[in-house]
Amino acid sequence: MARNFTEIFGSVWFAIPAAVTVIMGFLAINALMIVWMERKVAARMQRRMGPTERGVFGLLQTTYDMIKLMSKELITPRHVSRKLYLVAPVVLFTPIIAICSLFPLSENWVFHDYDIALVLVLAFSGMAVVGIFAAGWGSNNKYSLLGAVRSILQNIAYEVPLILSVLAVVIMARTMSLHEIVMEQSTIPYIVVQPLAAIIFFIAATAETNRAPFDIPEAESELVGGFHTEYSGMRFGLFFFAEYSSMIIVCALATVLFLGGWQGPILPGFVWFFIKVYFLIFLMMWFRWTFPRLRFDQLLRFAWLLLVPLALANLLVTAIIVKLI
Amino acid sequence: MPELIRVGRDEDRDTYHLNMGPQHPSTHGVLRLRLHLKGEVILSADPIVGYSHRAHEKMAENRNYIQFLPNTSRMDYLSGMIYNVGYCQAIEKIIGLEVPERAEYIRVICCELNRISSHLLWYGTLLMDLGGFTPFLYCFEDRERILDILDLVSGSRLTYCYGRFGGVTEDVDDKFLSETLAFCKHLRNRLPEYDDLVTNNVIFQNRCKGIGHIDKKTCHEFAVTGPCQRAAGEKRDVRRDEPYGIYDRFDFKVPTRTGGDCFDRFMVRVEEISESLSIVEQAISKLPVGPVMAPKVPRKIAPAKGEYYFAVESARGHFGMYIVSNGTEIPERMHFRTPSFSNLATMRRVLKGSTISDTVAILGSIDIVLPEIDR
Amino acid sequence: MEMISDVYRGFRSLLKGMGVTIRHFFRKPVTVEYPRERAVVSKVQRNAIVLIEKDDIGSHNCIACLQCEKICPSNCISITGSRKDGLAFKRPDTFDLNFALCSECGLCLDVCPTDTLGYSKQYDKAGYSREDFFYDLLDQWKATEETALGTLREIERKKKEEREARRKADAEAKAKAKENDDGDEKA
Amino acid sequence: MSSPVLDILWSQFPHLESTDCADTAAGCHVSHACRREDLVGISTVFRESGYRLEMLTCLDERAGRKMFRLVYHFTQIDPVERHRVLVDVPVGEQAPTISHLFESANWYEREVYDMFGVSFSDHPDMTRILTEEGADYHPLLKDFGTIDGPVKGGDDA
Repeated sequence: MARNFTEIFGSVWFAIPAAVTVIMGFLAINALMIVWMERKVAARMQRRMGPTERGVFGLLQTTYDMIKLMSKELITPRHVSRKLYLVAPVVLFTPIIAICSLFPLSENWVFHDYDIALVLVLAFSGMAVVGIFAAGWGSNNKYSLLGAVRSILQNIAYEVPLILSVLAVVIMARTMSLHEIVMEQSTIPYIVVQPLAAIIFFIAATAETNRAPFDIPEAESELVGGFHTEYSGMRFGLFFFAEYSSMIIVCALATVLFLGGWQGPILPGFVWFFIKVYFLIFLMMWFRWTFPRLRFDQLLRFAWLLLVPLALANLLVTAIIVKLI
Repeated sequence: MPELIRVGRDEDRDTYHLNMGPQHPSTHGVLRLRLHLKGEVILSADPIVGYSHRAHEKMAENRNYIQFLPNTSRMDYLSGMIYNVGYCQAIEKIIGLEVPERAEYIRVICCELNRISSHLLWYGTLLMDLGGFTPFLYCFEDRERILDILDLVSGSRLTYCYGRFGGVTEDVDDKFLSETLAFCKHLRNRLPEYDDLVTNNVIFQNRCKGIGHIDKKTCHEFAVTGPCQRAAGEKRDVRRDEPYGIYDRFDFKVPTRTGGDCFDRFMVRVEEISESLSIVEQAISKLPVGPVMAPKVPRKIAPAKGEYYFAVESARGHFGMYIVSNGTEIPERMHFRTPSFSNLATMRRVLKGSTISDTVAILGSIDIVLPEIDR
Repeated sequence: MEMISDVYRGFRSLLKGMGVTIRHFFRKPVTVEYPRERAVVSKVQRNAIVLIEKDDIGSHNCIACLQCEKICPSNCISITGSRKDGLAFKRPDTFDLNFALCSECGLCLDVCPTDTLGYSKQYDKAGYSREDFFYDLLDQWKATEETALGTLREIERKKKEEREARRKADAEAKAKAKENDDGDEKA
Repeated sequence: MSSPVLDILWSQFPHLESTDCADTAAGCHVSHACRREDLVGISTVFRESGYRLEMLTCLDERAGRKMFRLVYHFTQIDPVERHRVLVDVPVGEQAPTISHLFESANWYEREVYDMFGVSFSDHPDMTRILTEEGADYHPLLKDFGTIDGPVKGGDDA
């Protein structure tokens, strides 16, 4: 598809902004949908109504909210470290756009399919923590700083099991191209043969996106807002947007790695892809609205003492079996 | 206080002060905790109260005994009925006023419902502090039913002024009784669901077990009362030890635990909910017919000169009223010994060595109501 | 081994919790959609006080005795009253309530000697300033005040007649009794 | 009323004037009037006998007796036994602190200082607790006054 963009615009310098716009639009629409869905799911689990006023079932409510956020005055507190404070939301958001260009939505729908797409995805998703730390440090606020520090520790702890569980898939598929990984799963999805890796991946991914019960960096009952305490208006909106976009990304990655991507009977590929992604997103919401938050040291202990050994063992067993077969 | 916002002085570069509150999501009102931290570990904690001081004791000296009635439920707005009725019972005891049987039973029903509603709110807010939002709304849903029931007789939903010297303002009707019984049944079915969602949840247990120990010694030194004291293993309940009203006629257990940590306090309160339910059911089954107001209530309430003390068990512990009368209609002095005041004071000792995450759990588990501390 | 069983139990408890929330997910919401649905208000719901109509008068029966003004802990009631021609009791000229101060304790209802105070049923009054909560309780009775005064005078006149009649009857009875006594003495 | 703690108290503090009020509405079993210098000793006895300081407050009796009166409630939990100890503090003088004996006294004494201006000697942190820092008033003093005067019912109802 990237090639198509270049053909349409004639030059790669026009094609890149166009592609970014398309991705932003895609993310925006999905994020708005997910925010709406989150509010509806939360409401129904708590026996409430959720948004009902704007649009059918309140579907336009989140759009109104976004317009409100955009129209708000951008406040820069006087005590912040200006450069870091301003650059942080952008640093957080840029890698997300890059990652999005790598996902195969269906057999032919992909911006660019690299051989090492998986490495890129993991590398870019690791960059998010830089943005979070910049926000926390630049805000010059103790709560933000605590949030940022917690965020870094958490990300370091959960990158490891995340990558280890992904490696098991890579060993089985013998490729790092997302497109080929999906193609490998044409008979059975990897969740059947790699259930442990799938579970570890999903838990680590939930922690990676700072979603409850791992929302320790922004725990609002402890750290008020964590790293984004000092942000308001659309700058806060970007953090919010980034959180939901990274939800889409990890769920899309899980779909590609374990659920067989776009593959499925009868319906067209991208429909299957979205069904799977949205199911995983629902699962994440279900977690969030059921569990209390873990404490920081428990979270680390859980990662280092349970997830990492399990993922290593899983990897070892996978490697041995693959070798033997 | 410039000292508070400076990070790291030369002598202790890696420690800092953090003001938690007065505007903070989990300080339950306007409490400020001045924390001295090293990383996330608390070196010392100092609760600072008084942000909602309304001088109820001063107000009491400027009005007569009857006019003080609406103030009582505003001290602790979560167990307003208990405070209100307790104040009535204190004055009745002082002036020797007999209360009709039916009114006594109605008071017990309403007070226990109020206690359940207070515990439910505490349940929800503790879970919210721990990051679980859904149990909070489940508790509010059930609490809402209690408020509706109390609204049926008292006409208010939060700051009740239902008790009067010599009885209560309104008689209960069949609708009240049937709704109360239905609610008791509903909540009994509901509690196992709470257990599944919260009590047995491994994350919740890990968050609560082994933190915030308030042991017997601390209880003793700080005069801690209520569920916090019972969680430490001291079997003390004003309703049982110094029965007031007609509490000696009911059969109820005083739940105790031994550990004194957050989880024990949690379990004590959960068990208290079911004990209160049983008291409500007993009271309804025994409810006699008759008037709800004493036939002869003196128009002028002027207790004999002297000092009086009367205590009731509020949802948070020992609520004592110290009343000094000079023989006129205006009290000379009223002092209120409120439970949260003593319970919160323990935080200076208990919070030491815990982390910020534990702080919110510990604060949530002792169940403070700031207006009651500040009075 | 112990660790494995711990992990198993932990995950089971988490799944149980998820079971609870998903059960609620499929139940009906309990929300009362307020502006569209009205909440059912208790019969004794406390609210701003109003002067309630007495059937025999066709208006309120406030006698401006100032009992409620005196008992009010928040000083939110102020009444002035004056004597009207042909009435035994006073009648209020102004009856103002500062609802912003009211704490809904209901003490004023307790002391009212004519039981003419009641609670308003409007529970969702909102306003932009304090002045919006200064209520003139006599407002709704202004139009009927003249007729009410007439009725009251009528009642008062009837009562007076009754009293006169009773006094007359008493006097007659007394006189009769005296006559009888005299008669007895004579006899 | 007999209690082991009473025997100790009476033997050690001959100046103690005790009144039995177990059967009255007073709400305590024994009421003691004690001298200021005996207070710490009496508190120590209560502490060693397993009592807790349940309540501490003050009365402004400057108008009549030219004194402040401190009211301590010591309570034993099992069986319930409550002792009221009354201590007179002349205006302008300090009361002895018992916060080293009972931790609960720390905040109670701060409250008394805040509300009445009666300060306690050797208290670790004699600052205001409920009203604002640096205020120049003590609100529960009888001559503090009110903003808009007493409520009407207080006058003549």
